[in-house]
Amino acid sequence: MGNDITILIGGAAGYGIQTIGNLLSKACHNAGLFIFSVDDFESRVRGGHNFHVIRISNELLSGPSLKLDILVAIDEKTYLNHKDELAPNGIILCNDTGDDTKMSNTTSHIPFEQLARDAGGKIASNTVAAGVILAILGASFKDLEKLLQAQFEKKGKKILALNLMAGKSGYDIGKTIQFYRSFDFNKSNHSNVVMSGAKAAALGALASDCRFFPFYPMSPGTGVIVNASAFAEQFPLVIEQAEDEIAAINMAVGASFAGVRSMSVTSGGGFCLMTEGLGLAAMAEIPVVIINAQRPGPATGLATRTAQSDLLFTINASQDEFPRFVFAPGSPKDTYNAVKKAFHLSEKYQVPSIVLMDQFLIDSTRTEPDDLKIGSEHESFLLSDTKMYQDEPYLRYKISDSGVSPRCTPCSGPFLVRSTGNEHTPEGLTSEDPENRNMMVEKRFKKVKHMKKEMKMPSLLCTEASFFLTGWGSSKGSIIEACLTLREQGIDASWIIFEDIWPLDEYKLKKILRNKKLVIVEGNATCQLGSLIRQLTGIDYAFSILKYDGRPIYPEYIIEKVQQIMGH
Amino acid sequence: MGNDITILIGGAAGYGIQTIGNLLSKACHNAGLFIFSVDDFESRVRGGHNFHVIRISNELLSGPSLKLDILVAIDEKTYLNHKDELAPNGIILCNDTGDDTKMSNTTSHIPFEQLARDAGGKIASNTVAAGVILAILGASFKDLEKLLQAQFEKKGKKILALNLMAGKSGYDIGKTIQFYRSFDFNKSNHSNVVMSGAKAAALGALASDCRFFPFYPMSPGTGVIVNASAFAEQFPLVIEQAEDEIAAINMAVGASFAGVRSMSVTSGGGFCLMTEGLGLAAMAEIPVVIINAQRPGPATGLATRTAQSDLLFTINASQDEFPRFVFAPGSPKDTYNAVKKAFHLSEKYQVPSIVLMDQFLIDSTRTEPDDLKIGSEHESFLLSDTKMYQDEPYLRYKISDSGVSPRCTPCSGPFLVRSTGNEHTPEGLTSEDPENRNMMVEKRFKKVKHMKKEMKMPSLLCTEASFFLTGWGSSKGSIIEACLTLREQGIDASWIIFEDIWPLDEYKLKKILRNKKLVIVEGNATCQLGSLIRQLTGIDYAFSILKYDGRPIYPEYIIEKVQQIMGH
Amino acid sequence: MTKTKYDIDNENQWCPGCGNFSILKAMKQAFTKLKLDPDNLLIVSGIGQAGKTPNYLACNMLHGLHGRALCLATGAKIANHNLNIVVTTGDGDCYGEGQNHFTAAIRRNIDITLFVFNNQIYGLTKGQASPTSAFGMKTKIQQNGTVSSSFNPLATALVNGAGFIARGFSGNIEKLSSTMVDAMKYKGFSMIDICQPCISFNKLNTYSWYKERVFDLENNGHDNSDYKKALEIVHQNEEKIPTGIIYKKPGIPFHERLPVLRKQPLSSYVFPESELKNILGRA
Amino acid sequence: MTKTKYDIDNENQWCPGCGNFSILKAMKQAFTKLKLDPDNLLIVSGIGQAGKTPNYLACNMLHGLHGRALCLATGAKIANHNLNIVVTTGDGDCYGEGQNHFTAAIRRNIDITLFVFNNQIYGLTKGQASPTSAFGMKTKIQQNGTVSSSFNPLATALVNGAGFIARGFSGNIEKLSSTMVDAMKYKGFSMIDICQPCISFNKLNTYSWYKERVFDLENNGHDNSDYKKALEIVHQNEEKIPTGIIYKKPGIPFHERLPVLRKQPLSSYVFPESELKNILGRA
Ligand SMILES: Cc1ncc(C[n+]2csc(CCOP(=O)(O)OP(=O)(O)O)c2C)c(N)n1
Ligand SMILES: Cc1ncc(C[n+]2csc(CCOP(=O)(O)OP(=O)(O)O)c2C)c(N)n1
Ligand code: SF4
Ligand code: SF4
Ligand SMILES: [Mg+2]
Ligand SMILES: [Mg+2]
Repeated sequence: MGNDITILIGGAAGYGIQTIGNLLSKACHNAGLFIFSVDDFESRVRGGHNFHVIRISNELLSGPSLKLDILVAIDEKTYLNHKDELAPNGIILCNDTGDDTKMSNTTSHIPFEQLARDAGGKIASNTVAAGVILAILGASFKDLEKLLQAQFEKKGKKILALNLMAGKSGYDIGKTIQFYRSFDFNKSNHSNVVMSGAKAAALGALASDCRFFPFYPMSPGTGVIVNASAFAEQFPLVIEQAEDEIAAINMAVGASFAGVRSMSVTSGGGFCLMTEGLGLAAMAEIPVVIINAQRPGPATGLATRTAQSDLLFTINASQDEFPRFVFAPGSPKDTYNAVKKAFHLSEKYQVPSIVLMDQFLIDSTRTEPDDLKIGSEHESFLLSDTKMYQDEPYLRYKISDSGVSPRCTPCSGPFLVRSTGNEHTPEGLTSEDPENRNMMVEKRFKKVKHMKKEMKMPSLLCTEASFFLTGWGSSKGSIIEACLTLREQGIDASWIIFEDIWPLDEYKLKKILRNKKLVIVEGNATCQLGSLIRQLTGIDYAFSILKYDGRPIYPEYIIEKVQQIMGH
Repeated sequence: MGNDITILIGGAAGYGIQTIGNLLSKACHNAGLFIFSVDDFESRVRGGHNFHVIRISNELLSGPSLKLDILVAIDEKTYLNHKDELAPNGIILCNDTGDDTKMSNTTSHIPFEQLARDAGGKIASNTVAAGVILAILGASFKDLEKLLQAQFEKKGKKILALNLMAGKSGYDIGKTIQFYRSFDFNKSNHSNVVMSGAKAAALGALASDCRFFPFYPMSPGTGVIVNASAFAEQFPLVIEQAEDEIAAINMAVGASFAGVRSMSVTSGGGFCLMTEGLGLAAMAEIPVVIINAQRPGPATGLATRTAQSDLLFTINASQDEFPRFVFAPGSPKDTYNAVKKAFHLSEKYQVPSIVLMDQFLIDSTRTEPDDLKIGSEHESFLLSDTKMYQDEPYLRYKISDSGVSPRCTPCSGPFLVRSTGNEHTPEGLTSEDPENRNMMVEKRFKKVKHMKKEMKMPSLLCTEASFFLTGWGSSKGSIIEACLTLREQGIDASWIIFEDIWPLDEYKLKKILRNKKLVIVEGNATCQLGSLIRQLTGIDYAFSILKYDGRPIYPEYIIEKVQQIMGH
Repeated sequence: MTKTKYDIDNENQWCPGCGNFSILKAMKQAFTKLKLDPDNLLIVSGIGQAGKTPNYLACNMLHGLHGRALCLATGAKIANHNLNIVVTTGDGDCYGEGQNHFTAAIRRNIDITLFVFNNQIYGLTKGQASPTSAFGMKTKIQQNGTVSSSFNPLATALVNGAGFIARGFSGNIEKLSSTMVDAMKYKGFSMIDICQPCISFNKLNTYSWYKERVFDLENNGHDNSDYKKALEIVHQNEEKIPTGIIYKKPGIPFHERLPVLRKQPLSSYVFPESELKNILGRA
Repeated sequence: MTKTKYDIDNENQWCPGCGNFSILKAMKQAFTKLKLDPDNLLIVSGIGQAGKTPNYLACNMLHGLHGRALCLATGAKIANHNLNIVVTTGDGDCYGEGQNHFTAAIRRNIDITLFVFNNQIYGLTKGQASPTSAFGMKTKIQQNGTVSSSFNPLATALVNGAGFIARGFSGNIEKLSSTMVDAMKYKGFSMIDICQPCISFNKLNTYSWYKERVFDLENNGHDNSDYKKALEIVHQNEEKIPTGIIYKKPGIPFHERLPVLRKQPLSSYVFPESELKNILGRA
């Protein structure tokens, strides 16, 4: 393993903790280093206890970490809550409040606020902190200067000067602090991207030619919309705040019917309100993509926290039954690809696609090699050459071998496009006839055979191992890292990670999982993936490692639990 | 088997087909006979093709039937659609329209309308039909007279006279028609009840001391509300039409919080809109009962038809996870008991209860032995003696061994009752603390162990058989009847019927199902009960008999499919 | 009935004698007057008797969920604002389940035309009270009469800035169809609340009940650009039911409020592949 | 701050300087004036900053879902109309997600008191436009400004028959608390739309922006029984913001409309076991 450290910066909301994180992450990115950063915040706008954990390495990171090499405690709470997470040889930087009882070999008191005030304003104390940290990590002041310039240029000379001064005084102090590691900030050629899941989802939608984002604000989903709206000037996009989630999904369905790809983003409570509209999309066979950004519930639960607890709800949501796609990407880059796949397959099969994300994936940022491609996902399945329908009648719900019928947009030719959420004939007229009903149910389900073939089976590290850490979605990185660490410790672990969730080919899945000792790892209390596996294959799991406190699953947590299970 | 015949009466909506059915069923009931009747109607108010099938026997009937002994075709469509369902020796009564091409040994033409007009008004032609049928069945004119008197008394002398005359002329014609069976209408002492599922559900709620029914109209759920509203004068009931389903569930939760038992009734689309409120009830631990009256979907689907396709949705509905009860009664009497149990357990465990019904169960009427009891289900679990809270603090969400905390109503003592859909402390204050979160998730799930003990395992005819017709809910009767018929044919079938659905003890269930050849019978396309069984036990089913055309599962259908499976 | 190109071979499921037949006729007349071909017309509807309407017309159709027709229509119009969109909905559909979308559509001034078949009852579900049912009206479920005062849709629309507000009566097809033509010509959100007798369930607001009360605003010299007058009219109680255009003022429709839509319909842009490549490089 | 019996030991999560603190203070003053003990008071709330309010008060609390506070409150009041129920909600909560329940509560005239903390923004979700945001206001997501005209809650309430309509301003605690007292004394549905500066996200409608515009209706001799005047007032544009009681008229609250509730609260009936047995015998 390479050079790899973790820094936690904590303080009150509104202090600008995130800005420090952004500066660090940019400095590292410019130098070709890899980061993995996580934000932890309360459901409030100012005050309280927020923190940002940034892990930095010169190699690709798959997961976050909680073994702190540097703890930056802007407030007392941060110190108290996190001092026990300090790694051996780790150091603590405390805001100097006059009280020096915490002073020790590993703890430096730094007057962040005083230095900022000296530079011209308390508001820049986060810049002081950034300066201290970058100096410790081995960056040059030039690196910091460039970043501050870029960040504060637009805000006017005064603010820029203030921040440069604050950064400098922080940097100077940082230089005096002993730390056991440093990075090479001189490298620069690289082709990495740093992205949050939120940004990746927005980009994935754009790359799929999604043009309409009707939404109703809900944490943590709103982040995707904020990211998309940054492109609203340059792209043919309409980002429309709906009056509620019911309106959002129905507006998406309406736009898609009229030929514009649409996506809505929400979280559990909003997804509840969308379930009826999901069924409409299914019945009318109108493509639509929904991101359900999970957070802990039930009900309002923990609004700004993370969970992986909507798996079975998402698969079974809405009355009666219909084919749908469900994806659960494990990283920002996976998200980009999953969203593209969601659009592509939703359009190809005329069924709804749901992408399961969560607060952890949405808000955490990481460096990944850049291979964000524009593929054929944006290519349309809408019939554009509709000349044949001048002679033969156009049947929106024509029975076909694949179950997929010719989709045209309304008013695009000399024929009528008739869609409905009632049971209907091939023409799209409502019908209560039992034979027609059977035919239509069967038509819709014919797609499933083909849909299954589009889905990736879960990935494995290796097929022979004494047990398999089995998970899905956002905990992918932590599972992989935990697994690799365990193997380094001589423990014969492998992983099984699901990213394409539904529909899966039960027979193929059974083949993969058969005779394997499964240890399910997921962010909920009832082991939903375990239930789903048993439902599909009859195969039972051996153990489960669950977490439902609203915080991400860190590799350390998995390792600890595995060791417990193994009786270590 | 006893004397057992089936009559189908079909015509346009608005004709009064249901009135004929009601008259027949009352006449039979008075005579201690048993009936099983099913209404089949389109999603329209007048016109179209509706029919009513009534099966009559001198023994208890478990299922409906479609082998017609008498076909009463008020319109042409009825004749065409149903003539092939005629049993050997069955007879047809056609409305005489002048065209006698259909005349045959088994077919009589009867001028229903003309006779009614002669009696004074076309509107009474359904009474003519009732007269004809009752005469054929062996009732005396006195029997009919009594019924008509009771039915039309309030409507004034003129209407009563008209109907008596119409009934008489029908009766006289009926007397001239040859039929191979007749019933004894002189018996009268019996203690049976005739009820629809809708009425049973309403009575069950009343017997549970439910006082508040906030609802939004939706077929087929509205029937329950119509039945409940018949008692609004005599009982402390408020039946309030909400502005939408979201309001309905939240009003129910609000009332329950304030100490009044509440129930809402809806169907799939409305249930979608209720899912978020369901989660609120769960998180705030406020009891509430919901009837989800299933109909075919997705979306609006077939609004007046039947389905058993919301099983997995109901179990998994709403974000995140929480304990809930799900029941699926198989007959009106079962419904009465299931609703009582739903209330009782919802109050006892402070979790939501859902009763899965469907259009078939809601609308069909049948005779069952009367043992509708008032038990202890209405007894309150609310703390009334709250003196202790003058000294110790009252903790609405106190951690306890069973997971159940003391429930008081607001403003009922010198303490504060604080409930919330956010994660919260024992006091009911919102909290984001991870330890508190873990404690609360675990508190809520502690209940499940106890809840499972309250649940009935599925019922079996016998434990050894060559296969088991396995189903749930409204198809119970048809499965039982099919099973008994198959056994008469020498086929070694048994049944397994689920009525208590969730949560079930997986180990007990495994014991019951192990090594049995399961043939799942249900009203959906994906075999949801089969999936659920596999999810809980890992046990796979051998075959499935599914039906998703929106019509009930008749015993004949099951038998036919079993014979296909067995290669007959 | 004379044949029109909007006729379709599909059995009508309304009760014989229902006011909806006249509204259907008025719609066909209006489309004819507007020379709108069926394949150039999109009717979006909710669930209810009114929601069935596009099933009885040759037109493009999107027949959605109960209460959500305006959302579907808004989405479709944003996607392609060249579409001619009419929404047919009921009083329960639009003012009950879907009320939040009603004011939202007004506030967006989305350029569609809304026809509310207001029979003051839930027809399709067999006669429960609707938001516009008269206070105290008895139904099968509201056995002692409704206990909510009735919703005032036109006043709600007016005070929230709607630019075209009219009332119609199914009993006057000529007048209704000409109001429909005006509504459809209006650039922005236009609505006609249409009095429609439900002969099966509403025994209070019958054809003759309406007939006795409706009067034509135009014949009474109403100036429909006068907001104050309009405000008075929408407050008029049941004894007099004004029909025709109550209020009309020009406004900027939604698709002219957004730069991206001012250029061209959203659906007609080409995929911006190269711009996208630029962005991805910098992600 | 002086101590009151409504204080509670719970960390307040609002931004320092938020207008909500003044509203909280006004509420405590009003409850004190009304001599309402905490254990005799039920506050129902939705989700949003305003929804957090009962967490900062000693009171009975039902803190529900976003948009649904009025439904919960309606249910609780129907169950036990002896309860004193106040609803605290935000402009997004009440006029956005929950708008359908707003007019429904008015139409029922359910006897509860509604305080809308109207900061013309979605506060808790970090600053998106709300239904009452000014047309054209820019936010992080509405980068070119909102494209919907704003919702007029008071006019909507008035034209739909609300019997007690007032506006308050968090910047005038005395006045606000006395309006609150009046609202809570009113028998039926009463509402105060409260101007509340959100210092974190609404940079347009700031404290001083409001301060410059608000004026007291009472000082201007407003007759709050005059519907026409009230109608004018609720139409006043942003330049002048009237505060105080705008309209007040007596009405019959929901629980007096139903015979069963006229007798006694629903929760206080005894289980009618013998009547039930009668019915079951005849089932
Ligand atoms: C979510 C949902 N709730 C309820 C229903 C049942 N439903 C169908 S139509 C209708 C009311 C129709 O009333 P209205 O809109 O006035 O139309 P009308 O039939 O009177 O024309 C209702 C409640 C539904 N289809 N979906
Ligand atoms: C169903 C649902 N949708 C969205 C949200 C997210 N949400 C929480 S508060 C809020 C808006 C708050 O705005 P407002 O009601 O004006 O209250 P404020 O915070 O401004 O006081 C939203 C959209 C939610 N909790 N539930
Ligand atoms: S129920 Fe009423 S609205 Fe519906 S079709 Fe019949 S008459 Fe018309
Ligand atoms: S975000 Fe605005 S409304 Fe919310 S607490 Fe802060 S200042 Fe108040
Ligand atoms: Mg209606
Ligand atoms: Mg707000």
